[in-house]
Amino acid sequence: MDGLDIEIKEKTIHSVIGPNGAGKTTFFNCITGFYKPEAGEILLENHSLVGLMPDRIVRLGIARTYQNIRLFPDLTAIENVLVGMHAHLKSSYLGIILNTPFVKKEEQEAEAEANRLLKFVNLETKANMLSKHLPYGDQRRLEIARALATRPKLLCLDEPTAGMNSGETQAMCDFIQSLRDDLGITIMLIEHQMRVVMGISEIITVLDYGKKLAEGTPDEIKRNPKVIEAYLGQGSAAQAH
Amino acid sequence: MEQIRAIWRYGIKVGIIGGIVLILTALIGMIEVFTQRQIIADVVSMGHALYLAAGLFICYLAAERTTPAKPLWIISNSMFAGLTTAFFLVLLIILGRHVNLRLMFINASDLLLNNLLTFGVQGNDGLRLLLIAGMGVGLFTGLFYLLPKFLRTVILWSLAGSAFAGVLQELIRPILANNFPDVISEWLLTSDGLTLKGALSIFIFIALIVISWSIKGGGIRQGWQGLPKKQQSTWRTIGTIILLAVILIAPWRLGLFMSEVMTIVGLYVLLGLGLNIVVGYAGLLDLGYVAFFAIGAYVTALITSPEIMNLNWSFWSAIPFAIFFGILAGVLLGVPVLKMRGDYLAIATMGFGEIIRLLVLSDALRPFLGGSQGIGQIAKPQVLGFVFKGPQEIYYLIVAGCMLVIFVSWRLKDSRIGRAWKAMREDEDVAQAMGINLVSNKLLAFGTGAGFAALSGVIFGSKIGSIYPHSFNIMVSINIVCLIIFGGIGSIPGVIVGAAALIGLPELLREFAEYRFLVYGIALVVMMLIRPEGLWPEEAHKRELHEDKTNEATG
Amino acid sequence: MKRSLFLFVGLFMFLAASIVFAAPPTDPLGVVTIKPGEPIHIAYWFVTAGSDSTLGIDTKRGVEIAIDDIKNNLLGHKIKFDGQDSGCNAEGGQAAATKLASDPTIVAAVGSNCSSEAKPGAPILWNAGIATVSPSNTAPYLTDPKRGPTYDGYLRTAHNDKVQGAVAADFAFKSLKVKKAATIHDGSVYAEQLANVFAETFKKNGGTIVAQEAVAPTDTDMKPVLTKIVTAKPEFIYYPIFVAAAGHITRQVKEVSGFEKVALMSADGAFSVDFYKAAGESAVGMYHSSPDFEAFGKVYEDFIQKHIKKYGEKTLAPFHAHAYDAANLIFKAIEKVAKQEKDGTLYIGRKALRDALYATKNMKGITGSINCNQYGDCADPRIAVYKTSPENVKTLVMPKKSFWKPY
Amino acid sequence: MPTKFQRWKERITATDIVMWFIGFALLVFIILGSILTLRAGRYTPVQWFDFVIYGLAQGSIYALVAMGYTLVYGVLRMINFAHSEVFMSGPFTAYYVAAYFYRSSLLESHPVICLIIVFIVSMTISTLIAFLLERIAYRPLRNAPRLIPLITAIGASFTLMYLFRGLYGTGFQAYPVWEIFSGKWALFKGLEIGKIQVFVIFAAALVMVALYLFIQRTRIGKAVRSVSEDKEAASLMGVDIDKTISVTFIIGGAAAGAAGVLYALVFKQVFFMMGFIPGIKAFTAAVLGGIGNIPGAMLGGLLLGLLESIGPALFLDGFNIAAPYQLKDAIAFLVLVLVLIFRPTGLLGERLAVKKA
Repeated sequence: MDGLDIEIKEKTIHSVIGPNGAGKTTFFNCITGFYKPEAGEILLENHSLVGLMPDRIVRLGIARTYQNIRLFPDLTAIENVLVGMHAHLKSSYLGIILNTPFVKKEEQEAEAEANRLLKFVNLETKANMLSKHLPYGDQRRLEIARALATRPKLLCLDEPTAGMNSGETQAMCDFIQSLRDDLGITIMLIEHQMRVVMGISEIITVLDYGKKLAEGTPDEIKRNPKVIEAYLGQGSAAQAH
Repeated sequence: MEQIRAIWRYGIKVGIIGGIVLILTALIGMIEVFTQRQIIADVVSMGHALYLAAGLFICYLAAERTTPAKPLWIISNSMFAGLTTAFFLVLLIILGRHVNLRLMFINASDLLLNNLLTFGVQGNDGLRLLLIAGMGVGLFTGLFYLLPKFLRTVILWSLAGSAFAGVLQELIRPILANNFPDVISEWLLTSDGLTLKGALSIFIFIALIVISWSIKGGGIRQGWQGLPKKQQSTWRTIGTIILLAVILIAPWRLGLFMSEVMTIVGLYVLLGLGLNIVVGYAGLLDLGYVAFFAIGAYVTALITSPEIMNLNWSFWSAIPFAIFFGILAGVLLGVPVLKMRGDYLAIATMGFGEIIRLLVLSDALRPFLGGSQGIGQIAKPQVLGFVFKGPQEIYYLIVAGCMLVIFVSWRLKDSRIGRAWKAMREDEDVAQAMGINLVSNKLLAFGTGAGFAALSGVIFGSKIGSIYPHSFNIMVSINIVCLIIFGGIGSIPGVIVGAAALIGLPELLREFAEYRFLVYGIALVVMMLIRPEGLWPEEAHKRELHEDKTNEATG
Repeated sequence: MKRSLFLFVGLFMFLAASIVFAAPPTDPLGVVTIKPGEPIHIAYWFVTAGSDSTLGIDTKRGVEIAIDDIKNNLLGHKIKFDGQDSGCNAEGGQAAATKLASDPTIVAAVGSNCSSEAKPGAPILWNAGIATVSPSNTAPYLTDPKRGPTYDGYLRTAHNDKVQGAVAADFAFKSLKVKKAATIHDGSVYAEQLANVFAETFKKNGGTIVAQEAVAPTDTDMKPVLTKIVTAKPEFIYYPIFVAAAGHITRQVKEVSGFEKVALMSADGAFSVDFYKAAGESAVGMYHSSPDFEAFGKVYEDFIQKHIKKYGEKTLAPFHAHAYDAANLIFKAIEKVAKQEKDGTLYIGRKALRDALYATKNMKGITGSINCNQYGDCADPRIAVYKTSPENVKTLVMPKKSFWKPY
Repeated sequence: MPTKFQRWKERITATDIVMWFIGFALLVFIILGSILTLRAGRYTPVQWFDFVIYGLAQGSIYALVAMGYTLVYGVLRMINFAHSEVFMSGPFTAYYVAAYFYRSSLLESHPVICLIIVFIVSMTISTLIAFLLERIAYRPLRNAPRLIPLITAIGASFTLMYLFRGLYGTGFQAYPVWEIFSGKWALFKGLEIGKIQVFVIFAAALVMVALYLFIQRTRIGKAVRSVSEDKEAASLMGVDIDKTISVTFIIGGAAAGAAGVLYALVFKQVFFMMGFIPGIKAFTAAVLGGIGNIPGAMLGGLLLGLLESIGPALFLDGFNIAAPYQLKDAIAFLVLVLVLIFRPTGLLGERLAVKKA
């Protein structure tokens, strides 16, 4: 990636699109601290994120999901969500062993909140199922619930509708919008399906080979000649193979 | 035609495998050594029982695999399996007559080949008898297989139970002598093996239990579920109290040796629960876990023994020091391996274990740690003049330790920290992306595990009285890893069951020396193949299974 | 009805017995009663599994041959010989001893193999009144005057390291007249002790120890450590370790330049035909300290023949002969103290048996003349030094004549 | 903007400092020890040369065994604990062939042919054991969680060890001497080199190069590599996974069988536990070099051999520590930990970050 400059405004739904290998996921990995950019700066509300460990970044308010769902397969649904709340719980080691009133109260509250989140993603009946046994769509939503449990300011969704049929996709779009509307979370979205992107985003950034190709509202992007070329170019490249 | 092919596929092929297995069993000397020991006095020796059981098992496999399961096919396949197996043994015997097999296979003695394998009949008559016996066993097994499943289960359980009683006779004897009038012991046992009537009564006794359980068992279970919640919990409390009482009086009822075994199992439960936190919860494969055990034991030795440091403090004062140093070592050794994963971690930790052992063994540190002569005269625990001397007293100390550690593990398991560990186990990267600080949580896991091991080491050192570096070799670490997976990884009762199975049983079977390691190895392989989740898997799986069932019931 | 009959018969027999012997057999530690047809139970606690199992199996076979030699008949009773694996570590010794201690039929025990087993194990056995004779423990501590009363039931037919190490040092200094020696041990209780005793005595004699090294019993490549030793220029290397590692060292000494003239010496732990197999021709000219069995050579050869016939292989480790002697020591003591009824019932007093064991004097064993002192050291203290000739290696026969004797 | 100091504080944790401190302390210890030893000047250059040769001979055996571990790790991602028994089974069985040759004087008249036959027997047995091991114990567990096959492997290791103990006995057997390998060749200036060491190093190198080329050049080798890179993709490309894994075990088994004979030629003694320690060492070597990586296994094996041979003399002698060679394994493991601190995936291992995104 090279010379990328993206600004994400609060409480927007901001999509990042681009052909395969354009560096979208790499961009996510940089934001969430898995990769360290060689140069440059990532700021969250003026706080530099470069070089911080991923767990610190989560605490600062960025959460993510994964393109190829990465839940904790042998934990139950509710445990997955509770793990997401880890950073905001304060039970100490000794407190846990002695089961102090504080720990008890905190656990109860955490469980209540986890159940609330599960309800929010319509999984309240499946709280005790191992996440690896959940159907695909449920797993996607559970992953989002887990990300929400970290109480993020910015939520990065990596292809949330991958592998879904149109009905499911629509439901997911509505759900994403409700996240922003109801919870007031800023959302950054990587997406492949143009229909989804155009439908829900307020701002779109187009990446190609790690560079920013264009940025703007969906309408602007649709008309941008560079974007059209990049996508056609990719298509013709594919034919050449 | 079809039937001939089936005979080849299910009968002869199984028979070939069976033949090879039986030849190996004979050549490693198991049959010969075990014939010296009687299961039923003057009727069946253990060697013969093993020999027959192997034959029966092979034929049973052949019968079970047969498709389609027509009675005639089953019997013919089973007979052919038996015949083929016998044929292989005949080949071995003939070979043994022409070549001195003993130049290579030291257990291929004349006695084995020309007497034991042919049921005491020598010469070519013996070979004929062997072939006939093979077919006979096959026929018997085939017919047995055709019995209704219920009957088969009952007979198998009862047979297994009687055989088990025969194998463990040395243990049963003192227990009977301790708790029951001599009549029972005389009825069941002779000085060498069960009596025939004793074996029969055990057989009938188990058969009755199995039958009554299968008739009434379902009803009892339903009745239990039908009980109101409150009543259930009262019964549970009563059950717990009975269990506690049994645990408390056990050493005095079961005698010296069983207490010793229970203390050893208890030490491994402590170790297993500690490693369960590191491997089972946090998913960090630690093959050098014995290091912390050694540290616990050596700190105790240094503090309480008049040798070397000559501090002569009491056992109790050693506990906090040992645990402190154990945890410290756990954290310090944890730091360098923080970034390693999977098998790199395993080998690095194994290296630590070896380094600690080599250091305590070394001449260089001999003035401080005793070298190969170890440290002796470690203090026994004392309370108000009461000395925890033998295994029957130390047992209570270990039970107390186990309870403490079980309690801590159980509290941690479903807490914030336990969840963080499990998340790390499942996927380290994602766990970090969910706000879990890998460094502190890994170190917490290492430290907790090391603390438990150090506690185990304290009791171990005091129990043995003198410690040597030899006791802390890598096999201990490997054993602990095996037992927690054998029992069910991440599961607290699993650790206890695993320790009982993998430490307790070999301990009980000490007199079988080498063969117990062979059996240990086979048991590990077979267990992982047929039941990889372990004997008593983690609750989450069961909880879910249970829920699946209720869902089905309602839906 | 039946019961009272038994009682009556029992009473009668008791009376009969008290007429035969002036007093009924009593013993402060209890009496083992062996009814007619029942065997005399003698148990072993040897290391029969794992990496040190050659030691245990070797000694176990020694006892088995001793039983064969008395035709499995002691005072008209068979001998039941079984036992426990003691693992060659302290915890194994403790567990095995506990299992033996919980079996009241056991009259006496043979074991342990490793000194680390005996340290926790012997007191447990003695607490149950079982005397034990070890064929292979050599650590001085076990028969030290300060060992305490908990070890009262412990004896051994293996020699104390103190004797053997000193003989080796005297031999090196006085006979070979070397002034600079090096020692190698393998981290076992046995070898380390011997090496230390050797070093102390050698220094006391006026020599210098130029290097004290250690290897692991599982090591195979000894050339680096030998190269290190060669820089200290010793004239004599003493490595009282076991066959496998001693074989490696002996072979590899010749491959390290600078050791052309060094004299090599090992102890009874590596004095066996197996060692010749392991070391090959490099063993020629090397010295071993070992019990002086010149007078008993024939018996020992018979023993070896029986062993090969029975087990299909040669002896595995150096202590089978000690085990044979240990077994005979027990048999003799039982014969001495057992009180026998006319019908064959035996009474063996535990304390009496122990005292009889300790009182053994001038018993002819295959390791020499067995004399037990008040602390349980029974081995013939006469240690001789043997030198290996080319014939020994070629024909795989142990040297018959000793090379040097300290007395 | 945050100050430079604050940025540092947020990014460097205490554990990092401790870790680097431990790493550097070890490094300083090693370097200091080496300097002290070299300044004391106890060893002549010839002796240093000897150390290197001994280390290389031992190391090349480790490397051969390590290849088996690393190959299996590549395709199955598991520590094949039972590989040490594969290593033991071949030479232990071939001993009986060698002993027969010795008794019948064939060994004297046709040493080379005998040697070749012994190699063939050993490699066949080891290969067979490795093949059966995979079929019986590992294949049914293809998709099990990581620790399950590890335990199976430990169990299989026990089973094989005690099976062979039962068959051939507890004691060790000593390989006969091949006269062609005894003695030394004199190089210049008093440098000498044992024939057997030369043979071992060359034979091991030959086997390793052959295996490497086999893996790199042949179709089967390519299949093995593709499976170890990505099993799913390989199977989509039409590679028969089961067959490839079997082939991998066969190759690893053959290498172990050859290594076993070399071991037996150098050290003479074979017995049922002979595989345990070399097995652990070889796996350590594989990890040192970066597990799954074939040149890494070779490098790791040689390095480990060298460390064991030179390490105690070089690092510890200067401190005048008693019996430094008792600590040679400790030195080897310390260096392993040191390497892994700075390179968590071994010397030639892949970087972790690219694992999966």
